[in-house]
Amino acid sequence: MKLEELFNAVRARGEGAHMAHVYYGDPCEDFSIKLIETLAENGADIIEFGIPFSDPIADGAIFQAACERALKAGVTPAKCIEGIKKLRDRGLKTPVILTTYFNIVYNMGLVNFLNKAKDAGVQGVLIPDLPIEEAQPLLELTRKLGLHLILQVAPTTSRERLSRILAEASGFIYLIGLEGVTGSKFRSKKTTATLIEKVKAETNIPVMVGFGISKREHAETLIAAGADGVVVGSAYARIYAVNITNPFERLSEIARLAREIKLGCIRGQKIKLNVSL
Amino acid sequence: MKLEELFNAVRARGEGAHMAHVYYGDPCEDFSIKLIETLAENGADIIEFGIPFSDPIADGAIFQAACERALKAGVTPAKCIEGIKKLRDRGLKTPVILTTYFNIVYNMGLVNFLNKAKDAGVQGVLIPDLPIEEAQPLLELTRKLGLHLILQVAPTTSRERLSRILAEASGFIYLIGLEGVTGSKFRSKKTTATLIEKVKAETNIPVMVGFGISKREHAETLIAAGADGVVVGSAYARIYAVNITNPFERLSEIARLAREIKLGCIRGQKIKLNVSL
Amino acid sequence: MKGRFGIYGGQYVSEILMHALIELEEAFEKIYPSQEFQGEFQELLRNYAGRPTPLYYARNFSTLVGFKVYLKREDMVCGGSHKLNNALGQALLAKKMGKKRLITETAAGQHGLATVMAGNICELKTEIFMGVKDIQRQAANVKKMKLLGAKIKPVKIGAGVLKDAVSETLREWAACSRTTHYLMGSTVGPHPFPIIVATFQGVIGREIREQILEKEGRLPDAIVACGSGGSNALGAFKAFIEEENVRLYFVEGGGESLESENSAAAFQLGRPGVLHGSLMQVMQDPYGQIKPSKTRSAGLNYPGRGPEISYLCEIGRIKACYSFDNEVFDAVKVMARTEGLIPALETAHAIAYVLNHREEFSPGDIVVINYSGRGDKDMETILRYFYEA
Amino acid sequence: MKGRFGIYGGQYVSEILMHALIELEEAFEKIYPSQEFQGEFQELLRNYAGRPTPLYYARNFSTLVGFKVYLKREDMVCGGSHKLNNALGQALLAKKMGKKRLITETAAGQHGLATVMAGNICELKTEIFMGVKDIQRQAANVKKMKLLGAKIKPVKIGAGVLKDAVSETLREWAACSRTTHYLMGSTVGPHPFPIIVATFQGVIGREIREQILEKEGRLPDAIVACGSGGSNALGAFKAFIEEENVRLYFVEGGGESLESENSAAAFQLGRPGVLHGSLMQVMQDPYGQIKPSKTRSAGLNYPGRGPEISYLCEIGRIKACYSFDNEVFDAVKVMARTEGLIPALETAHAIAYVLNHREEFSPGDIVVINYSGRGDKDMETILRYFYEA
Ligand SMILES: Cc1ncc(COP(=O)(O)O)c(C=O)c1O
Ligand SMILES: Cc1ncc(COP(=O)(O)O)c(C=O)c1O
Repeated sequence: MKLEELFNAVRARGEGAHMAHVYYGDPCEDFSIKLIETLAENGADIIEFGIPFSDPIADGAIFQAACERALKAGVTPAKCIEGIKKLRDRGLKTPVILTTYFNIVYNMGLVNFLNKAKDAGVQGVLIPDLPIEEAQPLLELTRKLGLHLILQVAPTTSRERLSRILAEASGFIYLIGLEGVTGSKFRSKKTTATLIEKVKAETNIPVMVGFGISKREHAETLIAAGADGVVVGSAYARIYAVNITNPFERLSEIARLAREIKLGCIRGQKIKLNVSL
Repeated sequence: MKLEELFNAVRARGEGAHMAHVYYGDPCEDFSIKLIETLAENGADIIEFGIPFSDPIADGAIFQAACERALKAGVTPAKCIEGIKKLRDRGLKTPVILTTYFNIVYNMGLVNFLNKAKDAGVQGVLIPDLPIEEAQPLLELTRKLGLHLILQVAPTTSRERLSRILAEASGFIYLIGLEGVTGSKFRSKKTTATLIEKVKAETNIPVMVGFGISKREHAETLIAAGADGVVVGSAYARIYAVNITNPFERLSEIARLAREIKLGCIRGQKIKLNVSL
Repeated sequence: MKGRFGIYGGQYVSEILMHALIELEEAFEKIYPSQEFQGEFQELLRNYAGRPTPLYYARNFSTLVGFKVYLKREDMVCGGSHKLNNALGQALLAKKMGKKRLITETAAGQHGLATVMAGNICELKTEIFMGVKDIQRQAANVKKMKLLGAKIKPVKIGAGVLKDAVSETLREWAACSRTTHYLMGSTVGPHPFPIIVATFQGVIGREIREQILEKEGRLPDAIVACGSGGSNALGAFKAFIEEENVRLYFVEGGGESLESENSAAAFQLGRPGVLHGSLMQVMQDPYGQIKPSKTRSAGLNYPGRGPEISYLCEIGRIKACYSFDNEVFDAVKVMARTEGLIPALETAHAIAYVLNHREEFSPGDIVVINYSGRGDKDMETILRYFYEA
Repeated sequence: MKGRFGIYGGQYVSEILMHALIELEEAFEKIYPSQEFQGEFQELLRNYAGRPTPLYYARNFSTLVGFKVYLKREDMVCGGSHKLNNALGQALLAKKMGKKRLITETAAGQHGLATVMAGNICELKTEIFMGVKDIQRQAANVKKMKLLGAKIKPVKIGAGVLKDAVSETLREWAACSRTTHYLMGSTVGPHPFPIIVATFQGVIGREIREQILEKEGRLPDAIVACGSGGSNALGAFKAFIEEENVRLYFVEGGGESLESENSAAAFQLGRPGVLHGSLMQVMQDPYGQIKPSKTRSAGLNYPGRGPEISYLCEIGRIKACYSFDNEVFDAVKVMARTEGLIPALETAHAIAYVLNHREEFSPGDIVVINYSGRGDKDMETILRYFYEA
C-alpha cells in the first residue's frame, strides 16, 4: 500500500496513524518477523524497519542495545532487506519505512541501497543522521524511484529551516517531539504542540510525532494537538528486552501495547475532530 | 699523659702509634667503658672517643649504625663526658681525643664544651666537619685551654691549604688516607704515601693516618711510608656489631686485633727506621 | 562546499542538533575574530596555557638520527598536551555564547582534563563522558577530573571505549544543546567542529613557522606529527600546507600489527564512511559497521580520521604513516635517554617514525616533530612494558 | 664573610671535600658569567625548560580572597617544578668543569628527575640517592628516573628519608669529588651551594619583577612562597629584598600540628645549628641531635632552612609562616575548583597561607604566589585524602 493511501484510509476511519519502529534481527531474524507481523496485526499502520548500525547516535539505550544484539547475532543490511521481502512474501501489506544511519547507505551505494529497498517493497526511507543540508542526493534519487525520503523536524528547528525541510518533504514529516534520543522519557511540552501547529500550518503532508511515546495517553495527547500519527519504538523493544532469551513470550504483551497505542490514536483523532468520545 | 709525651714515649720504644676510635654508648655505656679499657690494654696508645651524632657525614655505614644505636640507647654528650671521667677514675692513663661533629659542640657552646672536655681529662678535640676555614674560634679557645685541636688533611688538600693547616696544627695531624668515609675499603695508594711525605716534609708534629685501616699490614705499610701512627675505628666496631646483643663476648677478638694493629705499628716503624725485623 | 574537504566532512547529525551547529558556526565567525575574544584568549594562551611553547633543538637526538630534529614542545602546555589550546578556545567561545555547561568525552583523560580546566577558568560546569573500560584504565585521570570538579558519566554501551563515549555525548547534546556546548576534542565531528578545532590548534604551526625562521632562517624540510582525529597534526601542518617543499608526515597508531584486528591505522585499514557526524576515513566492516580500533595509546584509539586530514592524505599532500606499539615503547626510551624527556605514547608514534625511517631524511634536513604531549599519563603502561615484561 | 649570611652558612664539611667546594666556587665565578655558558644556559632555559614562565592573574581565586593574586607559574617548567632551573645550571656548569657524573639526593623525586633530565642533556651519568622509605612512597618517580637512565641508590640508614639521603650523598661525594659533581637541589649545604642555587633560581624573581611591572605598572605588595631549603622562595624573593614595600612570606610545612612531633616547621621549632655543611635554622633535640621533620609534603620534609632564608627571617625581612596538612589539602581543592590547577603539596602551603590569612592583605593589594610546582606527583596522596578518608 502506498503511504498516501494509508493515510487516507486511516483518516477516513477517523483514526490517527501508528508507526511502529523495530530494529531488525534483535535478537534474531525469526523474532523480528514475528514481532513486525504482531505489530501490524495489532494496530501498527506503518512499520519503521530499522537496519541496525554500530553507532546509532540518535537512539537511546534501548535501541542501542537492540542494535548491538542484532549485529552480534550476525544481521547485515542485505539480510534486513531480505527480511522485508520475506515479510511481503508472507503477506505483510503494511507500508514499510526503511530506517538506518547514513553510513550503511553510503557503504552500499545510494542507488544500490534504494533499488534494493524498493525491490523489497519499501515505501520510504528515513536516515536520522541526514539533515536537509546533506539530503540532496538522496532526495533526488528517491524521487526518481518513487520512494519517499522521510525528513525530520525538531523543536530546535528554526523557522527558516523548517520551511526548507517542508518544501522537500514527502510521504510524511517525522516530528521529533522532544530534545533527546529515542526512548527518552515522554514530556508533553507546549513546544511540541506549538511545533505541530507550526508544521501543520505550512504543509499538507501528514505529521507523525516520535520519541518518547510509550503510552496510549501520549498518542492521544499528541494527535489531539494536531499530529496525524505517532511513532512508537523503544516502548516495544523494552518489553521483549527484559526477556531476551525468549522474546516470543512477550509478543502478547507487545500486541496489547500496540492496541493501546492505536486506541490512543483513535481517541486523539476524535478529540482533534471534536467528536465526542 | 700529654700527647707530646705519648709520642715521645712511643717513638722511644721504636713503635708507631695506634689510635683506636670508639663511639661511646654503643650499644651501652658499660660496654664502651670495657671496650676502651680493652683497647688501651691491648695496644691502643690513644683513644679517639666519639660522641655520637645523628648525622655523621664523614662516617661510613659501621659508625653510622654505631651512632644510631648509641643515640637510641639514650647516650648524650654530657653522659659521654661523664664516661671519660669514669674511665679516668678507673685508672685510664691513655690520652683521649674527643671527637664529635660540630653541631654537638655548637649546641653546648664552644667554651662550655671545651671546659667540660678538659675537666674530664681530654687531651685534644677533633671535629671532622670543621675544616680550617671554620676552625678559627675553636683554635683560639683550645690554645687558651691547653687543648689540642686535631686538624685533618686529605689527598684532595691543596698545597696551599696544607701549609695553612699545618701552620695551625697541634698535637698531631690526622691524615685521611683515602677519599671516602670511615670504614671504607683500605687502598694503599701512592697518593697516600706521597701525602705523608709532603706533610712530614713540612711539619714536625706527628702524623696519624686514618680511614679504612683494619689489618696489621695496613698499619705496617703506612708507618713504613712515613706515618707516625694509624687510626683504627670501624674495624673494631665491626667485630662487636655482629653480636650486638652481647658485644662483651667479642672483646677478646677485639683485643686480638688491637694487638695485631700494634704489631703492625711496631713493624712499620722498624721498616721506616731501616732496622732489620 | 562549506564544511567539506573534498568528499570529506559534512554534518551527519540528527535534526535536533542542526540548530546548535548553525549557532556555533555563526558564533565562531562573529566572536572569534572580535577584539574582546582575542584579547582574553591570547591572554589565557600566554599566561594560563603557557604559549608560545618552545621549539627545542634536540641536539643529542639529532646526533643519533643524523639530521637536525626540533621538537615543538606542546608537552609544555598546561596539562601536558596540545589539548588545552582548543579547550580554552571553545570554553571561552561557549561562555560568550551564553552557554552554562560543557560536555565532552575523553579516552585517556587528557582532553577531559583540558576541558574541566578551561571550564573552571570560564566558570562553566563540566560533564565528561568516558567509556567504562577507559574509566578503569585511566583511574587516576578520572579522579583528577573529579578533584577539578567535573562530573564523570560512565558509558557502558558498545565496547565502553572512546567511540562509544562520543556517541553518548552526541546523544546527551541532543537533549541539552540550548544551554550546553559540546567541546569537541579533535578535528572530527560535524562541521563546524573540524574547522574550529583546527583554527584553535593552528597556533602550533604559526609558532613553528616563526620560530624556525628565527632559528634557521628557513622553513623545515619535514614536519612529523602523530594523530587520530588529527588536531595536533593539523595544528602543526596548517601553516605549511601551501609550502610544497615542506613534507608532512601523519603517524597513526599501528597497534600490534596491520594483519590482526589489533590496529588503529585507519588510513591503512579504513575507507571513507560516516561516523559521528562527518564523512571521513574510518575503519569499518564490509557492511559499514564501524570497527573498534586497537592500540596501547589511548589518545590514538579512534577508528576515524578527521575530514581535513582524510582529504590531505588522499590528495597526497600529507604522507599517512604508522608506528607499531613496540616501536613506540622503544622510542619513549630513546627520547628519555637522549633528551631527558618522556613523551606521551601518542607523541612517541611520531618519534618512532623518525627513528625507524631515517632513510627518508637527508643529513641536511631540518625535521620538526610535533611533540604533542608528555608521558606522565602513560607512566604506568610504559613502566609495565619495560619492567614487568 | 664569604658564604655567610649573618651567623648562618659556612662550610662544615670533611677536609676531603674542601677542594671540591673551592673548585666549584672558582668555576662558578669564572664560568657562570661567561658568554659561552650564558648562551647555552639561556637557550636551555628558554627552549628546554620553557622559560620565561607565565605570571598568571588568577581571576577566580582573586575574587574568592578579595585581592589580586598572581601565580608565578613554575609548575610550567619542564618536569613540573622550579627544580630544573637549578639542575640545568649546575649540570651545564659540571660539564664545563669536566665532570663526568652527577650525584644528588631526592625525596619526592622532583629534584632527582630534574637532575637526570639535565644530566641526559649534558651527557653526564646520574646517580640518585634516596631513602628507602621515600623509594617506597614515590615508587612511580623512582621508575621514571630509572627509565631516564638514572642509577638509584637506596639509603637504608637513619629513618631512610631525605636527611639521611643527603648525608649519604655527601659521603659518596667524598669518594669521587674529582670526577663527580654533587648537584645540590636547594639553597642548603656548604658554601658555595646556597649561593649557586639561589643564583640559578633567581630567574624567578627577575621575571616576576619584569612581568608585574608590565602588567600592573608597579611592584607587588607581597610575595608568598613555600619552602624548606628555600630555593624557590629565595629565587622569587631575591629581586625584591631591597624593596622595603614588598612583603615576603615564607611558608614552611606545619605538618599535623606544632605541638606534636608531626611538623617540619623549623622556624617555629628549630634553632641555629649545623647540618649538612652549613649553619642554619634546624630542628634538633636539646643535645644538638638533628630531629626528623614530618609533613605529608615530601619536598618540605627537611629539618633545616637554608642559611640565607634563615638570616632573612631572623632579621625580619621575611616573615616565617606555616600551613598545616589539612589546610594544605583544602587549598589544593580550592585552586583546582577556581583555576583548574592542581598544585604540588609544597606549593599548596603558600596557597593555604593566603587563603587562611586574608586579613593580612588589603583589597588593593597585589599578591604574587610563587606557584612552585604541579601536583601530578602528589595525586595519589591527594586522592587518598579526599576519596578514602
Ligand atoms: C598527547 C596526545 N597527542 C595526540 C593525541 C591525538 O589527538 P589528535 O589526533 O586530535 O591530535 C592525543 C589525544 O588524546 C594526545 O593526548
Ligand atoms: C614543587 C616544590 N616546591 C617547593 C619545594 C621545596 O624546595 P625549596 O625549599 O628548595 O624551594 C619542592 C621540593 O621538592 C618542590 O618539589
